[in-house]
Amino acid sequence: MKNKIGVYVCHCGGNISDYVDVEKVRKAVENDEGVYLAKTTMFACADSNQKEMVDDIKDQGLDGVVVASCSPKLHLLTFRAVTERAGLNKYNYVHANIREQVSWAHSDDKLGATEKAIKIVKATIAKVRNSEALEPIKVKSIKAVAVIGAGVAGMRAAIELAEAGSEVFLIEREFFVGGRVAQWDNLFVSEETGKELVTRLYDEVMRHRHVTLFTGAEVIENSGNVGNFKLKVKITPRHFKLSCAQGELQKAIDVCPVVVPDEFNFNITTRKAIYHNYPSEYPQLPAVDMKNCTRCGECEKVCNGVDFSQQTEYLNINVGSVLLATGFDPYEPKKGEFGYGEINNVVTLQQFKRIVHYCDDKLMYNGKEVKNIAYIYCVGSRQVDGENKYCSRYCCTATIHAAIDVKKKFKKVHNFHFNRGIRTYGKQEVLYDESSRLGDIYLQSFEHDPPKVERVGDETIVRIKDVLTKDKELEVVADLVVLVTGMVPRKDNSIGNLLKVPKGRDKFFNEIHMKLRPVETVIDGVTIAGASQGPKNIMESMNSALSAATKSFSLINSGELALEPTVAMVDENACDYCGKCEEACPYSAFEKVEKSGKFIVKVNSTVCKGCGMCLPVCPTNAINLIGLTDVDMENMIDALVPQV
Amino acid sequence: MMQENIKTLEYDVLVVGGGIAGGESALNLANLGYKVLLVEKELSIGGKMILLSKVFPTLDCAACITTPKVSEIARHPNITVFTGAEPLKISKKGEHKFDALVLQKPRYVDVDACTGCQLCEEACPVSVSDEYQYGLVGRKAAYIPFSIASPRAAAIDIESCILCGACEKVCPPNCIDFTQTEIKYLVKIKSVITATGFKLFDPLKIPRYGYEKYKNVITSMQMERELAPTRPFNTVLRPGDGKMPDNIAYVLCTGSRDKSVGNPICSQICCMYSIKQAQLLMGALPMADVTIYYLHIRAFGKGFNEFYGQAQDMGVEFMKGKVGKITEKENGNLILRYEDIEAGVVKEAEHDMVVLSVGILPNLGMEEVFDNERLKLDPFNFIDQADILASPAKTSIEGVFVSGTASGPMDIPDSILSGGAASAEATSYLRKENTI
Amino acid sequence: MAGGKVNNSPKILVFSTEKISDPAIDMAGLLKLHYPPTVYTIPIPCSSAVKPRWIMHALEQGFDGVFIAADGTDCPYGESCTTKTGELMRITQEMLKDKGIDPARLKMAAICSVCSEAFVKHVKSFSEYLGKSSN
Amino acid sequence: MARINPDFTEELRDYGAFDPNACYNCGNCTAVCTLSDEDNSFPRTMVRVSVLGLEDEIKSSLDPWLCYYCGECSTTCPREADPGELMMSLRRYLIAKYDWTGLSGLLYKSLTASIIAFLGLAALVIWFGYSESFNLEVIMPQGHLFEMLAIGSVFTIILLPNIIHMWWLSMYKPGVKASIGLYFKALGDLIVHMFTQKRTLGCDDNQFRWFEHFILVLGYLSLLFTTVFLNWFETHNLFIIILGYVESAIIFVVTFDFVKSRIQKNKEISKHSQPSDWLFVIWLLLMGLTAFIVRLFIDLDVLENNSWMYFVHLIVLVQWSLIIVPFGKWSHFLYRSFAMYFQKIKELAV
Amino acid sequence: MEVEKGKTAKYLKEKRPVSEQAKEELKKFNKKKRALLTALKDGEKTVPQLAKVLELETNEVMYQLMSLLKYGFVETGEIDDMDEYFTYKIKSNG
Repeated sequence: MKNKIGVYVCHCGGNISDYVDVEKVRKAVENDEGVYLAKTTMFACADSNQKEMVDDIKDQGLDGVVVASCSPKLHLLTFRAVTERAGLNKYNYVHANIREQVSWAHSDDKLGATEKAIKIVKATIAKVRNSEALEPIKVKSIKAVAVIGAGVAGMRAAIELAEAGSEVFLIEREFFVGGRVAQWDNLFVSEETGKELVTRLYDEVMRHRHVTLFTGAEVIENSGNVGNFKLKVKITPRHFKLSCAQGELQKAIDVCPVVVPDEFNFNITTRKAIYHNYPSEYPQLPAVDMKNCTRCGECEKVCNGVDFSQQTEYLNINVGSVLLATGFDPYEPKKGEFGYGEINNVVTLQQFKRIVHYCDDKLMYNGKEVKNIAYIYCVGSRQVDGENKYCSRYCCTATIHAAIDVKKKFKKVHNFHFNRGIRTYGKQEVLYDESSRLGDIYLQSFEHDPPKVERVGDETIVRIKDVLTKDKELEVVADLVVLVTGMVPRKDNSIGNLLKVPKGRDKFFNEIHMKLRPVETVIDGVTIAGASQGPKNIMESMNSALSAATKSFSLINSGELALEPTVAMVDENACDYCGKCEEACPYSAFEKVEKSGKFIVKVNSTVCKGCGMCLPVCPTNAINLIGLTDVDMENMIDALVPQV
Repeated sequence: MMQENIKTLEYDVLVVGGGIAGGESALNLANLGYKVLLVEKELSIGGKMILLSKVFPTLDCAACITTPKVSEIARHPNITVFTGAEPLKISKKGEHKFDALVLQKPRYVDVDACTGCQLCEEACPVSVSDEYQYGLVGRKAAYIPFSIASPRAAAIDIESCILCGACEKVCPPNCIDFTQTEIKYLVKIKSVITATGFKLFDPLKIPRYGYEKYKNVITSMQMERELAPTRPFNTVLRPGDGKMPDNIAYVLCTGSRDKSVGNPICSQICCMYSIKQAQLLMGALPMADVTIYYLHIRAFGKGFNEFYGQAQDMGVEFMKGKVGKITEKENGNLILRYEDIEAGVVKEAEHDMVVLSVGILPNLGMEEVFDNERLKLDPFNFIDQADILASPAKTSIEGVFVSGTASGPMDIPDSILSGGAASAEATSYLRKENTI
Repeated sequence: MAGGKVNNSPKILVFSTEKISDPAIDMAGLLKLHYPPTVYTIPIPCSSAVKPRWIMHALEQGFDGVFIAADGTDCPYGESCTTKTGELMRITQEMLKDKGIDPARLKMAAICSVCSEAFVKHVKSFSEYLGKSSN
Repeated sequence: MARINPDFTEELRDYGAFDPNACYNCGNCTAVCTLSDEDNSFPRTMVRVSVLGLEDEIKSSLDPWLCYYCGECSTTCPREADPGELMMSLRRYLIAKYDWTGLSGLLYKSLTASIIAFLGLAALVIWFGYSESFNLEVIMPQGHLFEMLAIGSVFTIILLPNIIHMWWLSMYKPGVKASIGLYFKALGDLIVHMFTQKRTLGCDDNQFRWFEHFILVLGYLSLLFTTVFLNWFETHNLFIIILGYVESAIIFVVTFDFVKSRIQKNKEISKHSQPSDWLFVIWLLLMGLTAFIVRLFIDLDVLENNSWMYFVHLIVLVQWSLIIVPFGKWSHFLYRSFAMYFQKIKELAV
Repeated sequence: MEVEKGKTAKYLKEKRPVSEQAKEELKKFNKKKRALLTALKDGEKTVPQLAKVLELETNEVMYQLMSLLKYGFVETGEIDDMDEYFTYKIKSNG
């Protein structure tokens, strides 16, 4: 029983004290059982207060500490560290959340908020009174990281991890690396092409002995945890053992009778069942698309590299940390959205980039020369009625950059930008300026009145009520309508589901804290990078990839991890082995053992995650969670119940 | 410098600038076991962020996020922090070899002994404008920069000090020491991270907005201070006469996207911080109207657009049109002249307080510090990113990396990611030394 | 806003989960979505860890209702969470019936990590229900 | 529904527009313009219709005439789109559209055409002098007669029809409903604006420029009156002689200042100069100067031996009255006054 | 050259003259401080009221008053009926 508890009630500069009478809270608890001192503080987390707490613990010999401040997600670790510095076990520290769940939630009711804060602090004191000193469970960590996705972010992270000294498994679902950037030509700022950037990174990846790249590979199972994720990887064969001899590949492609839409070119072109995305693509080994291959065997006749005997392989890899760089999907417009799928010269920005790529001296589409291009912005982003409320961040700049490229490549082109307020933030603003000066015309629609694309006779007309021209109705006859489609999370979220990575309001992977821990997830050992976390341009993806690499690496670097000791424990006397807990445990943390003549279960504490699923199923109530026992719970409940 | 006794120090990395980006870089490196010297020219680390009220789009209080990071930096065994210090010269002597000459200006206070009791502050008779409150109130010549400063120790502003000695007499640990002088260190390091941050646009360059001439025209940073937990007025008031404002205007793109003042680029954060302040103002002054005069709202980041929508739902008015000029009325209210773009008509509106949402400009100087190889700048005088797409932290000098807003406008999450990237690149650079 | 009103609203104990529903409840505060201040939250690792005896204890000691903000399918500890939490609801409600306590005083709903509005809606309507049934 | 014509700005560029496409529609120009008000908000709206190429909107607009080019919009333009210069170019464009002969447009767009016209007229005058054996006794009265005829015919054949065209484009076509009475009622405004250009005073820190302009207009009109109706070159009335000296001196002194600032480009208004701007100020300067010298030569009795001086003056005069007055920048003054007049009627009609 | 701790100001004073401007500023500050405190002794006042009494610009009063608030000489009183101006008074225990 603790009897020298220190309680600190935080003003949070006003965030709490504007709605909660913190002095009243302090007074209400200062005479609680076991409370030795109770203070209020402007900022509990400030360095000066931390110092004061350390001094208090040392000088006054506190044996338990409560800080009532913000959500524990923000500062639980901060204050645990404080107690540790003062030589007090960090599990003798308990956190009370009186900001997010009190002052902010009840800013409409100051009296009620204060009363609630008092009860919560009392409950927390009740818990700390019973708290025990605990030692973290140490486990070994494997010095290897699995990077999922070999787009530019994934490759960059892999290189960084390898250079820092980690073993890296780079796992790419497609047969080729480079992700979305490979599909892009000139890139903003450096004017390097997507292909060049991918090549550069791929060469680096290949140079590193410590990076193992798998293509056509997918993680299908995970049974481990931070420090030791046990991943099962399925590797689809590409059915090539080596490349064809010079020139024969083209022959093999030519003889293949299967013609399917080419997804790399967003279905504006076709490819064969034996294919590569573009010449010189990486890895420089073509692949056979077995979903469409008819096994006619024609290709084998002209190319000796084809090998239909290859089988799907399964590989088990163990890593200490997983870095997700799974990227994004471009938004797929609905049929009829701005004429998409109904009017034949309506395409997406991604398709448009590929069209431009395949045109040389004249910009042609559907056999007609394109002069007027209408770009319709925010398709699938910033939706007024739809679900995607977020801004896709990269599209304004990408579109303007594409428009400038087109204009420079095909002089006669006129660009019309039907936007909703251009968002070329930062230095990207210069592009907006440049395109304006080149004569591009910008038209801005009202939030609730998007432009309309109509087919009139053999003309495609885009109409808009223009914000910039006293809401005058304007129209453009467009030879090509480009829908600027934003980023959406990957449709296939199997890896996210597998690792239980939570998603945010925008359905992208969610970080723990945007500013404090922007690349870590609530799943220990799993970091996120690039556009899988939210829309980003290349530079921003690289920054997050490098940050995620650092975080993943520093986690596994020392070879040892400290795990929370708040796991399940079994009351040996109460246990009459029935096996229900074994059944309930998702981690197989229980073991049947014989002890003093009877069978009981034992908890393997390095495997137990402390989820508590076993607690309610035990018929004899023999299991408790360390740090959250029945006594703790009942004490807390008792403290919360109003004493009138 | 010839006869001076220069102390030599050795570290792995020198981080110049102790803001949130430099701090992140330093922490990451220190966590991997590298020895870091963090040099900050101000009296406290934490940069601009530590002075903010809350941060968008989560409305976390800035201090709540910054202070634990700052104390982590200050406490870390692998990090040495010099405040009130700056590098005078950095010479590259070869790969993984830099010599930096670092100047430590005297603080006239023994930082380790100071308890931050503020008795000296009370005793000091001098009152001068407080730069950490952006001139809204005064401070003493013996002062603690601000309540959550790190180190939370007093300093003497020797330019304003009258050397009366009153502070010395009251200091319990006797830590005030006027005998301190400049100290120069020769620091041998293997890599440099520049995290020198940004400076704010000076609105005096746009005389038609009347900054300083009209007392109720303030900058967004001043409003940030008025809204911060350690606010100078205890509530939001007009600095002109102490009236509680009820109709506040935000003038966006003050000094950004404006070639006529020499800054063609967008500052990337002003839209969002103005929206944030507007939301905070509506909370602090429930009766107040807030109007934001904008060109385009750059709500591009994660959760930003939703945050913008939230402000609209709260009743913040958004008016598309750049403010052309501001004039003052007898009662201190201000008349803003602008074109209501949607209506295509020039209008005038009266507000009792105007906040100029000032943009971000590069902090020049770092390019001069490198003496045998010039650090390249981009066309806007930010530090040039030599391989922006593949290695955003690399600069024109190998072994020198850039972190945060030193390379261009950025919000806090981006600065932190950039700080992480700089530390990652520095790590692999440092590791190469061992493999050679 | 009067103090009297506060004391009259039903007392609800919420079992939230550390990684999923508690962040949603935090965010409700952040977004200033108000709910009665007589709603108290105790975070636990997973909603299928709630022991029926804790619920009984709360109701017997004076709480008007118990609300389990379940992980649902988002549970980081496995898919079985939903069924397990459901099963434990069923058992507890049986127990309540046996003791002559209205089983509707125990309620459960899945609250995802961003379902702040859903949470507030649930506790408000639960509070209303409890308020009515006690009169 | 209006269709966008992105090529229009290319055409406008021939009239001197700087770079209206650079505009990002912030409205700063309109907001800083002291002449812009709730009824007439410009220049941003004009920049916008120009960029979109909405020609009908431009042709019917009187806004370009309401601008006096103080340059504030251009100096403070965040995109350096130069709205002031655009307004200037629109005025030239409008004159070209009003002018039924089409010569205005030709002369604005083509410097070669201007040079040919100027040289042609010079040759014509020299040929005429040659045919009269350069006898000043004969030629001076002829010159005097030409002045009177030129004034009358330029006005009735060119300017009057153009004004009517302007009225048709800006009043009739957009459907402004105004009674005849209103046209009389607003007449006062026409006179006042024509002689005082008082609207310039609405511009900030423009007082001196307005004064210069006002003096110049007075000087110019009275010199015209003095030479044409008081026959300055042949009179012996001392008062008239001195009056003429003063008037012509005013013209060349003031225009000299204008030329100087165009060369120095120190004011926004004088940063960009189209050939028509140069021709206007230089010819005005030459008019005043040559008239001054001619009369001086007469008074010093040296004109007989220096009859070339009179021919120089005559050439300048002919070029002025046949090119610059009907098609050049002089006509701005007339159209602007009428624009103000029409604008007033529009306001009264509402 | 050891200088006794707690008496080092004198040492520096010999090496470095105090700027005249700093002295001037201090005089001005003290004058305004006295004036403000005297004016507040007669009763709590708003910033415009103080400005009128002291014949100073309101912004100057605001700045000095807020500094005095920070230094603990004055404290904030009530807001007026129009919810516009707070009054300020001498701090009771200051």
